[in-house]
Amino acid sequence: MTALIAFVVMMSLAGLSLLANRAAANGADAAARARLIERINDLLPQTQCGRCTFAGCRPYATALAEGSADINQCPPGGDNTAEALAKLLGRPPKSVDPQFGVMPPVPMIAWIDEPACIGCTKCIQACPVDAIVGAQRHMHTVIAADCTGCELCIPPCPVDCIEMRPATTSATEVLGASRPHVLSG
Amino acid sequence: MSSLLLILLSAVLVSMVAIRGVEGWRPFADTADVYENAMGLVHAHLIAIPLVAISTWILDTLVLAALQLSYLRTPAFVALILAAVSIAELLVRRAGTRAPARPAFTMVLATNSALLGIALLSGQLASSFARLLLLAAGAAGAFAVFLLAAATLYERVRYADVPAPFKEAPIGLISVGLMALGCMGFIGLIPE
Amino acid sequence: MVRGSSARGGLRLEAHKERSTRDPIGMAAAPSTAVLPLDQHAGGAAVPIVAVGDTVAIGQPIAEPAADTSAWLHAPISGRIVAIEPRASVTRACAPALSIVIDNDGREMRHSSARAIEDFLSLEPRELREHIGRGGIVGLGGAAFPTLAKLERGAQASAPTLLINGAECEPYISCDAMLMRERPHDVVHGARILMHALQAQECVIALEDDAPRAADALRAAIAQTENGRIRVQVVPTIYPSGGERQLIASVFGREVPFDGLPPDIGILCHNVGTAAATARWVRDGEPLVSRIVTITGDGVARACNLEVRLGTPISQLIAECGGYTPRVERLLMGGTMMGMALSTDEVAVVKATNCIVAASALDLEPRRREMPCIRCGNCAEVCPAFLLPQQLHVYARATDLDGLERYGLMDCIECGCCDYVCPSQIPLVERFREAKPRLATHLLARDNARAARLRFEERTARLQRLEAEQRQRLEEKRRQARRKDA
Amino acid sequence: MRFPTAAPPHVVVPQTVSKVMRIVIYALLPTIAVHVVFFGPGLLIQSILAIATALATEALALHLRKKSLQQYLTDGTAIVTALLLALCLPPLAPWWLVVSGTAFAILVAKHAFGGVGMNVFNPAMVGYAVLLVSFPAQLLTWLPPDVPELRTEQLSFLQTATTILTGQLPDAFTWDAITSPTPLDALRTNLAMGMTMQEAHASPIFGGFGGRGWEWINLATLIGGIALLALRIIRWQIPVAMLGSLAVCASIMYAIDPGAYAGPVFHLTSGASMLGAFFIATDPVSAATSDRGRLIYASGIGVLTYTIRTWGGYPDGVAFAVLLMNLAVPLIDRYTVPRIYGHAKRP
Repeated sequence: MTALIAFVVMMSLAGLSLLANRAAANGADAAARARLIERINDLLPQTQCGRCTFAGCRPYATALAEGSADINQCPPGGDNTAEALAKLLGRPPKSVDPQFGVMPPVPMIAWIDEPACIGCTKCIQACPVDAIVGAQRHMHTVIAADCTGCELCIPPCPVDCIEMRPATTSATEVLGASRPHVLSG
Repeated sequence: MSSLLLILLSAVLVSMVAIRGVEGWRPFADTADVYENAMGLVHAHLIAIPLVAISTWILDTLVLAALQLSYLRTPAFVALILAAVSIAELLVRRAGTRAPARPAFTMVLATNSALLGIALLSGQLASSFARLLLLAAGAAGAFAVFLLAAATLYERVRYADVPAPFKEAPIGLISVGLMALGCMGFIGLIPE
Repeated sequence: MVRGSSARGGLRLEAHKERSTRDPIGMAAAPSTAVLPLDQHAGGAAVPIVAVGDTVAIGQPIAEPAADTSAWLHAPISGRIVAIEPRASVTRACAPALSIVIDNDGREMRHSSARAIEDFLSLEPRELREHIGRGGIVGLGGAAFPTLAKLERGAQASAPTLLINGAECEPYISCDAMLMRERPHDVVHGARILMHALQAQECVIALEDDAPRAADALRAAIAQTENGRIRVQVVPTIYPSGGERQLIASVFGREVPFDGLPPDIGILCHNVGTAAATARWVRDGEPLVSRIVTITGDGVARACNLEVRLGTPISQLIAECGGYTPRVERLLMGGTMMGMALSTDEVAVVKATNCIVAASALDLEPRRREMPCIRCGNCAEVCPAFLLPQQLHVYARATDLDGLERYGLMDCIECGCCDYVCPSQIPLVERFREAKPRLATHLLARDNARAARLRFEERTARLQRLEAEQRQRLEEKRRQARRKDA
Repeated sequence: MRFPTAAPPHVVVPQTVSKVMRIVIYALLPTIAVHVVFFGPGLLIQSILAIATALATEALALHLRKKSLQQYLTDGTAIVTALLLALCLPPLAPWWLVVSGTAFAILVAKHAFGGVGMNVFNPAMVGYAVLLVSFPAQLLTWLPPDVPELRTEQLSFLQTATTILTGQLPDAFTWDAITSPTPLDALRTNLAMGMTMQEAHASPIFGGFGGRGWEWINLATLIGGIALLALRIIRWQIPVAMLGSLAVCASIMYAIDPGAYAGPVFHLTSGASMLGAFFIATDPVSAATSDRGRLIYASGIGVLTYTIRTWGGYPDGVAFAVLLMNLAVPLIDRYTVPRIYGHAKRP
């Protein structure tokens, strides 16, 4: 009788612990993985430009989390992003590999030569961040503040009327606007 | 009392190692945010340690002792710790708290829970259930304070001008050593 | 180093204002050549509307505002435009800035087109604001923020309170105190104009308790206007109580939100000099072509306040004050706490030039060798933004941008109080100024990335939804076709 | 004319770390003087040994770390550490005690963490605690205060020096004859032996409101501390919170059972209470850095000091209390960041 009870108690305890452990393990792995992808994605510049050879920022983040990509594949993020990724992932820091592209010294955004635009909407379809507005057969315009400079709109344009121009908003302007501190103003 | 403190301190030391991330222990490792990881570990301990203490005590006194199965104590204890630790981990992960990655997290949590659980249950510390409850809460709370203090201390030392040979692990050990020195003041507070 | 009563932090500093306030405001001679940088106000640089060779008269517009925030620029002397080219300018720390250069013909011809409006109440507030903008009026406290832009922002608040800032907290600067003392009617008249332009219900003229004569003069001037909605409030002399946000806290006991501007809490703040300049433009038809400048310091023979035409070289002002003393060591534009050290005196007075300090060793207190921070917390005690400079310093040293953000680097107003009291002699302000652009770039990039990500995710969701709808329609069609077949 | 440029502000206070440390040293002089009056010249010799050791180890550490000797050796921080440690040691403690304690304080507690401004733990208290746990017997051997009722044969300066350097008393003296426990120690031992507070207080080592001698040392320290407050070298938060919480704890227990617990005045004027409140806990490097943080930090020290003194195994708890709260400082700092101007909430 005692032996039976002992057997039952032990078996149920073992079962309980195994069950809880399995659940925790599954939850833990999935949650940790999802969270890590999220955290990596948060560090990426979200240009969705595909220079990293992946189809966007999240796919690159996923590849980084799985260890199938390196931290030096994001030219728009530059060395700052590479450094942040190195810190997050505990890998040795590296600067961006120029084979994935070299960014111009100043941030560039797309600009449409409006008289030349034929209103084909191809660039609107290509823009991953909804930064181009315009209707069929009407000229299109880039919303300067929304453009991330991914250059994805340039190849589809049939009349080559899009070019990259230096962006006007810069950190110094942001700084100036947030600095109303000259005394007795 | 001082042995309990010693266990607490070693638990903190081991936990710090886990939080900082040791190569091979972290498939999805992130080494940044020592404090957030410490917080996750603290939450898990706050659940697991009282759970281990209480469930073991209940099983021990109400089931095993009543049924004269005391020889099953050790295997039952092991099973209960595994269950309690897993439950704690599940709860922490579900709540979305940041915590160190497996297996470091589980191993540290299980080891600490086992050590503290044994320390609480053995000896004359837990003479009654109420006292056990108090002790378990106290141990978990003390662990929380010490671990969080060690984590923030690590963040401060990281930016200090520590001489090269002392960087990282050595200064961590010195810090924990001095922490232990401070804890020596507790000697004699409660007679063993 | 005593705390203020209504606003925390700050320093009690030696004022050093006695020397320059002994004589009444003098008139500086018109310069033989005036150099007028086009970027002498906050925002976009003005665009010239004259060409080289043109003849201009005093008060004639010579540059118009660029788009967005900008301001008009008028000729301060009559004569010929001899160049529009980059010249060394205080607006760029003595590096060249595009400037209009006028040669004085000495005839003091006045431009006639400006109208003097005696009864400003006859104008609609909006009309009046636009008129003020055409006078080239900018904030004369040092920021040179175009007054029109500020007024338009303030007019959006319903019945705002106008705060006229006469709290000249920085050591050495006394131009505002002298203005209030000698021309209180200009200040009060300007305040009334600004009140009408803003439809403000009340107006507070705030000044520090070390200028009692100015306060008396203002009270008398207010009494003459019989305007019950303007009052004078005296605040303790604690640096930097003249900072807009600090003054609002000290006068109204309220704080301006970190991500907002004073109009967001129904307050609009203008400098006394701005009010006086507004009065002279609206009442007398004289645009902003001159301002009062304090010339002081142990490095100059005679300290005084002068009314100076814009574009006058600083070297000429010093010469008018008897030249340098042999002890001169450093030339500052502004006070000793926030003033900029100029590398040369061959630069011109601009709208923002409130004070020139020719400093000798007596005026300066040199920095000693820097030691590590000992966390004494003196800096936190005097910080008027309630920051912990000692912690910011740690994060700035390690360029920990997250730490800098969390501890509020962007809320630092660079007043220099922390720097002043630091026993370890750490140049904190310099460190913070170096770290700010890095943090700003980081925050901007992060905000842009977050916004881009949101738009990308919305777009992805929209495309998926459209695709699903299309598939559904196709299915529907197929089903209908099948039904027809059946 | 051309001028050199410089970043603003163009004026700074002519204050330096070494000046601050010099003032702290001056403020310690009353304590040292009263200490010498009651316990003989031992402290002077201990101080000289401690300062010499501190400067030597500091120089060694700076040399190894390739730092400027001229800049850091003269900052006075090592001397303050040495003085504080010497003040905690028995006047006749053997020389190797003060030398090893000071060396440990400077090398491990200070320079391993990066030197001045970087140490997490108070170096003097680390040195003292290390000695206390390693050599408790030597550290609890105090002299009786030099008052008429307790007057024993006094050692001369030379005899004191010989005793410290050789560890041997001059022939005419025996350790048993010239040593006495500190009042805190005596009180604890006697209470543990079952005496009531009145019986314990009958001993002549207890004075008007504290221990004989000790009460005057603490008062002298209070004067030095008030001078530091007046000169704005320290802020009121730490001393007030530490002494306040110590007094509150003592008052509560005294109200519960005056026969078993000493009153607040005794606690405030015994042991290192005043030294801790004005000179040790106020070490800014190892203290919390915001005003609210300092209140929390110092209250913690007060409570822990009372706890360790009353129920712990050591006669005084200031050193351990300071170390334990030093440990919590980064955590306290994290949770006491003040609200920034214009922000509704604390970060």
